[in-house]
Formats: sequence, C-alpha cells, structure tokens
Amino acid sequence: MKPIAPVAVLAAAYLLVPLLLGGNAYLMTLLVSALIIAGIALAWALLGNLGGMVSFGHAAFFGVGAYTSALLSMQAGLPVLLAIPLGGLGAALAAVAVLPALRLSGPYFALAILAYAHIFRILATELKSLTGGSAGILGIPGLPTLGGLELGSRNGQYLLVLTVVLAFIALYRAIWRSDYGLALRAMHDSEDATRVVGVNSTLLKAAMLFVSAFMTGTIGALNAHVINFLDPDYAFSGAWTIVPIAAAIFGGYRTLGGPLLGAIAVYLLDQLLFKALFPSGHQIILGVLLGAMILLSPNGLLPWISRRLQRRPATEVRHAAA
Amino acid sequence: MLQLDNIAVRFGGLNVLTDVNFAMETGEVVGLVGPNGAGKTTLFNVISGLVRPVSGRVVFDGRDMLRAPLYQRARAGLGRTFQIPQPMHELTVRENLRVAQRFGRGRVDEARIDEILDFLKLRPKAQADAASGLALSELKALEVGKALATEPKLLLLDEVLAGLETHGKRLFMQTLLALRERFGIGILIIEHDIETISNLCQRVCVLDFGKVIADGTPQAVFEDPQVIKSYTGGAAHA
Amino acid sequence: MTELILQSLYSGLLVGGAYALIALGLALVFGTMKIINLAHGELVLLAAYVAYTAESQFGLNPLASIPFALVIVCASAVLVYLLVSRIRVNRELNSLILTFGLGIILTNAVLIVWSANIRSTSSAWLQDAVVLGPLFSMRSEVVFFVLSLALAGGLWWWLSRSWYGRAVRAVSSNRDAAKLMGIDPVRTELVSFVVAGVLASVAGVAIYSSSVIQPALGHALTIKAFIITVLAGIGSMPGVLLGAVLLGVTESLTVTLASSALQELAGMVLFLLVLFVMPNGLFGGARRRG
Amino acid sequence: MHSTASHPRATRLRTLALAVALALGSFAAQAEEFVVGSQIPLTGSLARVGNGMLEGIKVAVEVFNARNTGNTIRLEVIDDESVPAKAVAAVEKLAADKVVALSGGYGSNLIGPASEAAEKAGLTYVTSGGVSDELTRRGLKHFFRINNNAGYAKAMAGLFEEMKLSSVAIVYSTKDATEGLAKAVAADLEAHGIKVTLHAFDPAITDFKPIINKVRLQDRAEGIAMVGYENDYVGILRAAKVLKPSSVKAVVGVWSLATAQMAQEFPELMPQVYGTAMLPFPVEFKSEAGRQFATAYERLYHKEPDYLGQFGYVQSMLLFEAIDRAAKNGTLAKGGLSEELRRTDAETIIGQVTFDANGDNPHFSHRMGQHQNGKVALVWPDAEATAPKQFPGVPW
Amino acid sequence: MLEVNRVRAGYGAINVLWDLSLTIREGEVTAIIGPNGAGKTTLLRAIMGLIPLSQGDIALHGDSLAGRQTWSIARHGISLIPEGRLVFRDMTVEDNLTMGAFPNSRRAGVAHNLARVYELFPRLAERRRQLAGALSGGEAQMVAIGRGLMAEPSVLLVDEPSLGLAPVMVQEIFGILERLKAEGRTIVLVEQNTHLALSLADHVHLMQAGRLLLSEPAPRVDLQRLHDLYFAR
Repeated sequence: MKPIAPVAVLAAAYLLVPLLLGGNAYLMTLLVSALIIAGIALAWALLGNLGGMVSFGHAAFFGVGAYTSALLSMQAGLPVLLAIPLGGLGAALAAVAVLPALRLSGPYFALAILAYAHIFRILATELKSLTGGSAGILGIPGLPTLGGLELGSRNGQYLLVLTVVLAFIALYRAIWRSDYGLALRAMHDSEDATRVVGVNSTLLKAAMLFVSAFMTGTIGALNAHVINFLDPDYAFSGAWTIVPIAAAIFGGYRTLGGPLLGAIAVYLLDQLLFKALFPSGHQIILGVLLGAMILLSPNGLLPWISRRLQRRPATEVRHAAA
Repeated sequence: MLQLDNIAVRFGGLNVLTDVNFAMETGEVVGLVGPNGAGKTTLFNVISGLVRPVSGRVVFDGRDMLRAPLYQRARAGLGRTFQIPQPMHELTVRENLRVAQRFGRGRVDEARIDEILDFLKLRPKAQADAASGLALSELKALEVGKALATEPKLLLLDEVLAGLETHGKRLFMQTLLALRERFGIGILIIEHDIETISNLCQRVCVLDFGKVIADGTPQAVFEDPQVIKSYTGGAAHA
Repeated sequence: MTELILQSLYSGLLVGGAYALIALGLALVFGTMKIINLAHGELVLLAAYVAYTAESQFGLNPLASIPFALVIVCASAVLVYLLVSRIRVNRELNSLILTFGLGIILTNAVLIVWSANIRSTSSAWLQDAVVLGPLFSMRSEVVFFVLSLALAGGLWWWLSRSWYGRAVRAVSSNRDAAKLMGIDPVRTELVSFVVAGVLASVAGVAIYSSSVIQPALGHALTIKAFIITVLAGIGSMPGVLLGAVLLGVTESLTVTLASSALQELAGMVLFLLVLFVMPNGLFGGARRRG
Repeated sequence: MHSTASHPRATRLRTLALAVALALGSFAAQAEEFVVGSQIPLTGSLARVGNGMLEGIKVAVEVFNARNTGNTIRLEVIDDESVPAKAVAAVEKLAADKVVALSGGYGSNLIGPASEAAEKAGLTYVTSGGVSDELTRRGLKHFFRINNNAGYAKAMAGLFEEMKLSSVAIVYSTKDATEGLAKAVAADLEAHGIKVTLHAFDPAITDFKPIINKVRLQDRAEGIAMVGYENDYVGILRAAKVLKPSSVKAVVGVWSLATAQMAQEFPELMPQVYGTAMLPFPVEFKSEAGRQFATAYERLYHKEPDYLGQFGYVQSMLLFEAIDRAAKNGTLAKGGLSEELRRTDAETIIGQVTFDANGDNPHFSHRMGQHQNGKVALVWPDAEATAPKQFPGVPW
Repeated sequence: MLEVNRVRAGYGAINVLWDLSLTIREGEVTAIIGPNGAGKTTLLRAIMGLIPLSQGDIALHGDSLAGRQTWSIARHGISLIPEGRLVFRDMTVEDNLTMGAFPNSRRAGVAHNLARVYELFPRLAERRRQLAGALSGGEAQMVAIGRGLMAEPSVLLVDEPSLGLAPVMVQEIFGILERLKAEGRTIVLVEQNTHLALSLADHVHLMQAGRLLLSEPAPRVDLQRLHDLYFAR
C-alpha cells in the first residue's frame, strides 16, 4: 500500500480535483488560495525545522517577491514565468538584510523579522516612483498560456501553484535527506555538539534562510499574478504570516506533508465552515486551533494521525521507554 | 602538536584560568586532573573554541587557533567529547557519525563508519535514535565515535567514564587503550578515577585554582604532596 | 524651531510614559519567566474596552473604570498563565506561538463583542488642554504620565521591598536557589502575571483616554512593548521607562524634523539597531557587571 | 472506510434532492426573481464601512421589491474579509451561483481585483466604495461607480476657495484613497493661488501634536484639511484643540466626519468642523425619493441613515432599475445589463448620475456639511445648503 | 532524624546514586566525603527534591519527603547551601539574606536573624547594599550560608563550601561552621577536602561511585586507609 499512496494522492490532485471541481470557480479559487498559504507554511516550517528559527515575519519575503515579480513583468517587460522565480530571488536578496538577525535566538529572531516586514511595507509605501506607493499596482499581468494550457484560468492557476508547492516539498525533502539536512536537524538541541564536529552552523542557517525566503518570495510572486493586484498593506499583510503558521502548526510543522495538509484543512474549514458560524471575527477559530494544537499535540495533526493509523506494539514500547 | 601559552579566562570577575601553559606532542596520551572547579572543562572549551580566553595563545598543528571558529578547529583535527553526552538529537547513531565525518573530515566513507561502529561496539545500535535509544555507556561511546569520525589528530575526552558502572568502566577503558593503539592519535583526557588515569596515561597534568600545579608521570604526580593536598586538603602522608 | 523641538520632546516624553505602562507588564513577565506574552497588547486593549463600556453604558469617568478593568484583565492574565504553564516541551518557542494564538482569540473576541467601530473617551475634562509655557498637552496625557511614573515607582518598590516582588526577582535570577528558599515558583510566576495584568489595565485605560482604540490595535501594542523591552534590556525596569521615553521622543522628533510618514520606520530601525549592536539593551549594561 | 455514497438508497435520495432543487429554481425564475450578489467587507479592517454600505443595499432591495414592478430582487451577500483574494473568490462564488449583477465592494484595493473577476465573468459591477482614479482608467465594460475622487476634491477645494483662505495645510494618511485625494485637493487649491503644505502621516500614529505644531508654527496655515479616517480625525482635532493654532479659521475633513455618529460620540471635538456630507443631520429630505429611503431605513435599522447607506442605496437602486428595464425589453439574458445601466440618467439623493464609457459618474460632486450645535448642516454648495456656514470657526 | 533509605537517583539516563542508605543524627556534624563524581552533591539534591528519586525513600523525623516539592521541603526545615553558592546575582546582599526567611513562619524573625548573620559575617554587613553578583567567591559563600541560616533550619546541608576559595577564606568559612556546630546545629557537610571535613565532623561517610564505602564516627577514621580508598590504591 505504501508506495501506491503517494501516486494515488498525486493522481487525485492533478486529475480528479480539476475534473470534479474544475467547473466550480469559487472552490478552485479557494484551493489556489489554500495552496498559496501552503507554500508559505512550507517555507516557514523549513526555516523552523532545519534552521531552528521561528519567524513572525514571513510576510516580508512574500511581499518582496510579489513586488519584484510584478515590477519586472510590468516595467522591464519580462515574461511572467521568468519574473516569478526572479521574485523568489529578490526575496532571497532581501534576506541578506536579515542576516544580522541570525545571531538572535528564539523570540528575538521571531520579532526582529517582524520588524523587517514592517520596514519593507513602509519602504514599499514610501518608494512611490518604484512601487506606486500606497495606491499599489493594478492590472498585473496574469499567468500566460503555455503549450495550450491556459495557466491564467482557475484550473491552470491551480495546476501551476500545485506544481510549485510540490516542487518545494521535493526540494525540502532533498535538503532534509542530505547531509546538510542531517547536520541542520542535529543542530536543534545541541548546536555546540555539531559545531565541534566541524559543522559551520552559521553558514547552514543562513542558507536555510535564503531557501525559505526564496520559496516564500516565489509564492508571493505567483499570488501577485493570480490576483493581478498589489499594494503595500496587502503584500506585507500580517495574514501572510499568521495563517501559514496556524496551518503549519495544525498540520504538523515537523513533517513534509503537514504544512500542505494543514493549509488546505485550515483554509477550507475557515472559509467554508467557520465563516458561516462566525460572520465576524471567525479568525478566533484560528487562534483556538493554534492554542489547542500547542497544548494538546504540539507536533500537529499529521503525526497524530499517523500515530493513530500505525499503532504497532513496537512504537508503543519505545514511547513507554522514552 | 598542541601548545597553550599564558591562557587566562575570566567569568564575571572570577579568574577561572590564570596563566596556563601546556604543550602536547603528537600521539601522546595525557591526563588532566584536579578538584572540582579547577578549570579543566574550561580549558577544554578554550582549546575547542567554545570559550575565548582574555589573553594567551592556542597553537594547534602549527596554526594559531585563537580566532578560529569551532568548526574550523574540528576540521583541523581537534576532536572533543562532552562531559554530559550531547548526541545529535533526531538522528540515528549512524547519522551522527555520518554528520561528523561529512563535515569534520569533508567526505563520507561508510566503511570507515562501520569500522568505528564495530570498534565502539555500537554496530547493533547503528539505526537507533541517538537521543532516546541508547544506554549511558553507549551514549559515551557515541560521544567518542563522533569525535573519531572527524579523524582527529588530538582527542579531548571530558569525563567519558563518569557515571559508568564498574564493569562498564573497565570495558570502556580497554576501548580507550585500544584507541591509542589503533588510531595512533593524541588524547587529552579529564578523569577523576586515579586508577584509570594511571593505567591510561604516560603523563598527568594537574590543575588547581585555574593554574597548573603539577605535570609529569602519574607516579610522580600522585606522590606530590601538593597534589594530595589539593585533592584532600590535608597534609596527607606528610 | 526651538519651540517646535521643545514641544516635540515634551510630546515624546508624554507618549513615552504611556508606552512605558504598556511595556512594563510585558517586561516583567519576560524577566520572570523568559516568556514573551504576545497577548499582552490584547490584555491592554481589553482594559481599554472595559473603560469604553463603563463610560458609554454607565457614564463612568475612565479613571473610575480602572477597578473594573483590573478585575477583568487580571482574570484574563491568570488564564493566560494557566495555559502557558501547561507547556512542557520547548517552552520558549511554544509559549510564543500559544500566546500568539491567544492574542488572535482576544482580538476577535473584542471584535465580536464591541464591533470594529473606533472608540475613545468623550470626557471633556480629560481632553482639555494643559499648557506649561510653550508646552502643550492634553490633560489625560499628563494624568497618565504621572500615573505611569507612580506605577513604575510602585513596581520598583514591589520588586525591591515586598516579599513577593523580591521572590519574583529571586525566581528569575535562579529558579533552583529560589526553590531552596521555600519559594513556590509557580505561585510567584502567577503573581507576576497578575501584576502585569494590573499594569495592562491602567495602560488600557490610558490609551482609551488619550487616543483612539479599535480591535486590531492589540497586536501593534505588543510590538511596541517588545521593542521597548529590547531597548531596555531584559529585566531592567528603570530601563523600560527610559526605553519607552527614548522611543516616544525618537518618534516625535522624526515627525518634527523629517516626516510623520517615517515615524514607524524610525521606531523599527531603532529597534533593529539596538538588537544587533547592543543585544543586551541600552540599559542592561549594569546587570552584566559581576 | 464507511462510504455511504455508493449505497443505492443514498443515491436515490440525492436524485430526489436534485429534482426538488431544479423545480424550485425554475419556480423562482417564473416569479421573475433576480439574484443580485454583493461582495463586501463585513470583517477585517473595512468591516465598519462595509456594513454601513450593506445597510443601504438592503434598504434598496426592500424599497424596490415594494414597488411591484413585476420583478423582484434577492440579495446574496459574501463577506470578503477586507482581503483581495477573498474578494475575488467571493465574486467567483457569486458568479457560480448565477447572480445577474453585483452591487457592493469597499476599498479600491478590493474593488480592483474583484471587479476584474466580475468583468471576466461578464457580470455588471456597481459600487461607491472606492474612489481611486485607477479604477475607472482600466476601461472595463461592466464596471460602474457613482462617486469618485474628483467629486470629493471638488467639494473640499470648493469650500476652501469660497472661504478665500490664503493657505491650507493638508494632513493626510499614507493610505491609497487618502493620498490620492490629498494630492488632488492640493493641485486644485494651488491652481487657485492658495498656498498648500502637505503633511503625510503613517496610519499607525496616534499623537498628532508634532504635526499640528508644525502647522501652527511653520505653516501658519489658515485652514487645515484632514484626509484620513475617523481615528485620524479624532487625533488631529484633539491635537489642534490642545495647541489652538491661532491662524486657523476652518478645519475641514472628508468622509465619515460630518456624521451623526461623530456628533454624538465626540461632542467636544466636532463643533464647526466641516466634512463631506450628502445629508444634514437630523435628516431632512426635500425629495419624495429621499423620504422613501429614509423611512425604509428607519424601519429596518431604527436609526437615521448615514452617507454609507445612502451611497449603497443609490448604486443598488440604479442597478435594480436597470435590471428591471433589461428584463422587460429582453436584453438581460443576452448580457445587455451593462448597456442598459449605461443609459442611466437619474436625479438621485446624491445628485444627478450618468455613466461615461468607463463607468464613471462625471456629475458627481460631494457636498460639505458642518457640525453646528450638535447637528450637521449642509453648507456647500449654496444650492444644497441648509444653513449658512459659521466662518471663521474652529472647535476651540 | 534524617533517614536516607535505599535511594537510587540521577539525571535522566545517567544514574548516580545506587541504592544508597545512611542516617543523619540530630545535633551532629555529618561529613560526606569522596572523590569527584561520587554522588555527594546528587545526594543533597535528592534530599531537597531537586531531582526525583527513582527508587527508595528519604524521611525527616519519620515524614517521607519523597515526591514533595523543593519549596515544601525547604519550608519543612531543611536548608541547602548549594555548591557554587547560587546567590541571586542581581539582588543586594541584604535581599539575598532576606529571601532565606521567605517561608511565612520565618518572616517575623527576619530582623533578629539578619542581625545574627551580620554578627557572624561582619563583612556582609559592610556590603549589605551591594549586588551579590559583584561579590568575591568567599563573600558569596558567606551570603549563601547566611541565607541558609535565615530560615532557622533544623538541618543544614552544606555542599562543598571550600570549593574554589582561597585558603584564607576556607579557614574563615570553616571557623563559622565550627561556631554553628558549637551551637548544637545538625549539619551535613559535603566536602572533597577530607582533612577539613574530618576536623569538623562527628561522623564520616565516604562515598564512591554512588555507593557508601565507609561509615564511621570521626575519631575512628584512619586517614591512611581513607586515602587508600580515596586514591583507589
């Protein structure tokens, strides 16, 4: 069953979803939005898991990526599909400014990066000649048609964002499994222990910051070409931080699939269910989810589910011994 | 091989090490002893780079290491263990060695990892979770294994025997003796058990109040009245 | 120009007083438990809305609503502590995420209960001008500046003279040693949360009395408080007062000398600079001695 | 796995439900009920204004359905949470639900992407919630707006020009709508030889004394123009009340200021302050249409209508009437609604409304009100004035 | 009065005490000596509840202390003067001492006890307003001892008071312990310095590797044998 499962999930995601739901533009829009959140959640989790850093300011990278791509495609006239990865690079470049924050730990890092998000937002507002100031940018070109596939349609957007998110999962997995990933995971509880065996921990952490920023920026760029609109408040909105964190924590930020699962679950639940229950202030549920997960199952939903599914005696024994 | 000149370390006004001068030759096995709080672990931290001294020089293998970050010292051939084992969490035993080898030595050599695992009798636990699946003696062995995997020229062992039962202690000591034979590397070891030190080392260095008070063969050192005094406070055999 | 700058310094000073009130509670809990309560700003906001309800429903002067705010906010602070204290693993970061979640809950609860309308006091007395030569201010600013100084003084007295205040410092200085003195650290931490609640209550009423509140404000208040805590250096209560005034003055001088559009930017840049260049804060130096 | 979907009985039930739904749907069509969608912020940062506009839209539904034209309107509302992506999603959901048109939207940032989504779906989108010039520059075929930046700037600048002030300090928030308006007013005033100084402020700031002190000591302006939102007005007015800049003869703001709510909540700050207003307070309508609106509003919400409700009402009424006309001449099903709406030329409670090729209303000009003795009187333009302005006059 | 019965305890995976039993008698000075890593400090920490017992029991006057919280044990009348002093570094000397009298029942006597501590350590009286973090090692040890005395404990556990102190200071500290002994206090002294420990003790326990190697009244202890055991010769 094991090897079949991922193939089945992929087939369902690529074929079944567009076939069954493709006609419902609203649902497809929700799915695209959920995948956007999933992309950020994944990048956030990567930084937390491999770099050991909790960020409260991923909106900074999201916004920079979005602006970079929008401006490159509109002012420099670059093709959208080229501008998007360059948006990711732009965000990675912005991460250079964040490098001094790597020396900070825990809450200091988390909130320093939030300060960056604020600073970038104010800069985007003030640099009017470049960004159009608070009026923002309307009419950002949409996704092109590629080999007969209309990427700009809802289904096309879905397939493209899905592919990018899956590619990021693959990248994340490759890093995770590499020796660098091993060293990064090892650094968590015992940074000194890894440094004394020759690991340049600062360099590796910086690399993870760049990777995470690149992913977030790329997603931000994608979103800009999906929504066709940007302004500073929107591009650097705290929502680009809050919802992905809730999603990653909910799904299980220590797993590869957790952020994706969490984002889809949290976003769809929020939009289809909670919104109906609490017409105003339904974000309250996100807060409750976040708190409950931290208190009851800090590792998230996915590990909890897999524990439930494979309740083998062996694991029980090991947990009892631990 | 290793040379320390006038090392001084202060923690908030307290002199932890004062004017420590110490040198080791290639392949030498030296014991570092002294009462609690004498500054032994601090000296290890100075050598491996965790603590920056206020003055002095650290020269290893002909290179001035004072400003070198930890990972560079490790790559230059300085391996160390921690008094309280610090396995790399979330990783298996084999992965622990792999990381040490990959980053400390620069490339991975599975055969060599197997060799170390066999040597430290960790082979059966190779796939075990380092943080939760090991007994204390195995954790201690893993500490040494990680250091060995970096292919050090000098190994700093901080109380690798403490907390072991008598039997485990004996076994581990044999391992350490074999280590010197097998890999031909220098060892600087902190150990309280005087029997162990006497069996293992050709030379013993005694620290007290952050100063070197004796340096010589185990016999000579443990007969030294000043050493006995520092250990027991009394005028022992005098 | 001199008059402009004088007024700007004075405004900054008064604003700093209000900032200090917001930051003291956060800094106290941070100093005691090494936990950043990201819901602190929301507790302040809760007090502000209690004052609004008291004024709009019962015609109470905001100053008179402080006791009611105390009860509600302190009870909420205790609840926050009880939840935070249940965290066992990776407390530093998990508490950050938990209190972040609690902040979201409180913000939306405020939105549901009080709606998104902006609120502020209608008390004429509080809004009247107080003129000191070339210096102008609103009465509420002066009242709460004085109150802020008094509370900071009271906090200082509590931490240095009272049994429980000193126990709070003992626990934060060395938890094990404090236990050896017969101090129950859990109870002590609870007390520090309650005291933070008291400070948050007054801070909330101050904000309601001198500026405008709306449900999304809590998050911004937490950020301000954290910036000040970093400027101050952990655990330095006089530092909080000075850091708050420094931030207030920096902001108002930015408005006077450059542009008010850059005010927030100046605060953030100051924060990052201090964080990178002096990680122990501007006023934490004395503590590192010895 | 315990799936019931494949169970034969469940399948039969589904078929039945589908049949019932279809039957109901066709029944509704026979009754000539048209569903109009509304994508509007009911939560998030624009919650307050969004809810205000929605009240007006609902009143329009009520009034229109009471007219017995043979056609009725049903409203389907989706909260966009003040988030652009959700605004787009909302429009798409409404399109999927087969609404005939959209009335709503608030904030140029939300209306922009939402109206583009509506354009793609071929749906008529009518709004009054975003004044950015950019919106009507896009050349959308199905986008209509009854108000615009120019109308606000016209009113504000017109009032200042009438006062014959020599200098005006414009204090504005760095938000999109406010910045655009501030720049337009500045250009207009400068064209009339009035000296203008501009003071931008970050939306997060609360202490305005340093700014007002600059106005007092450096600008020595005769008028203060505030372009912001309620919280900014309160901050600016408090600072001004404290500093009492002696050169100032009038304080003028824009939206959400000359309202009953502000008069009631901040009685100390409001005296003699000007703001854009379509209605005096207490409300007095001269026209029959106005009275009809006010009565319905009163009945539904038990309070006096405000300007948000008024705009929401007007845009919706114009839309419903166009739907009615299009349905009757048979162009509705063929996508002729936008053309029908473009033929509008109506005298409404916000003045005359027609639409140009871009959907903009060239006639739009706001009116200015002034807080006078706890009431709001219309003071500009003269034709609409309910009382003479008290000038010079400031709240201190 | 204090019974340690077959106690096994340690730090996580590392077990330190192996089924250790011993008895502390009222009014005596009991010295626990042994080389580094013997488990002496661990024993004191186990008595205070700072580390949990994995086996066995500890009882004061017959009341079991197992499973009780440290602060509750401290209020019960046992004071530990910890190794490395553990003073509250950013509090003044006087505040440090005062915290020793934190339990409700002791607060009334705070003035009297402060005066007594200052009489014992005149040097602390001079520095009462100084931050404890700025003190020398010997002074910090005085603060730690004084702080322990503020609670008027029925048992005083002293962990390595000579550690890291200059010889003059060691003498001064032991002079104080001498005085406390003369007052008839029950003291448990953990010390590496056998000579000093023996000079003060009524009863001596020698620990090694978490076990009791020798337990006899001080006068009967043969130094030569002790050192042979100590250096494992």
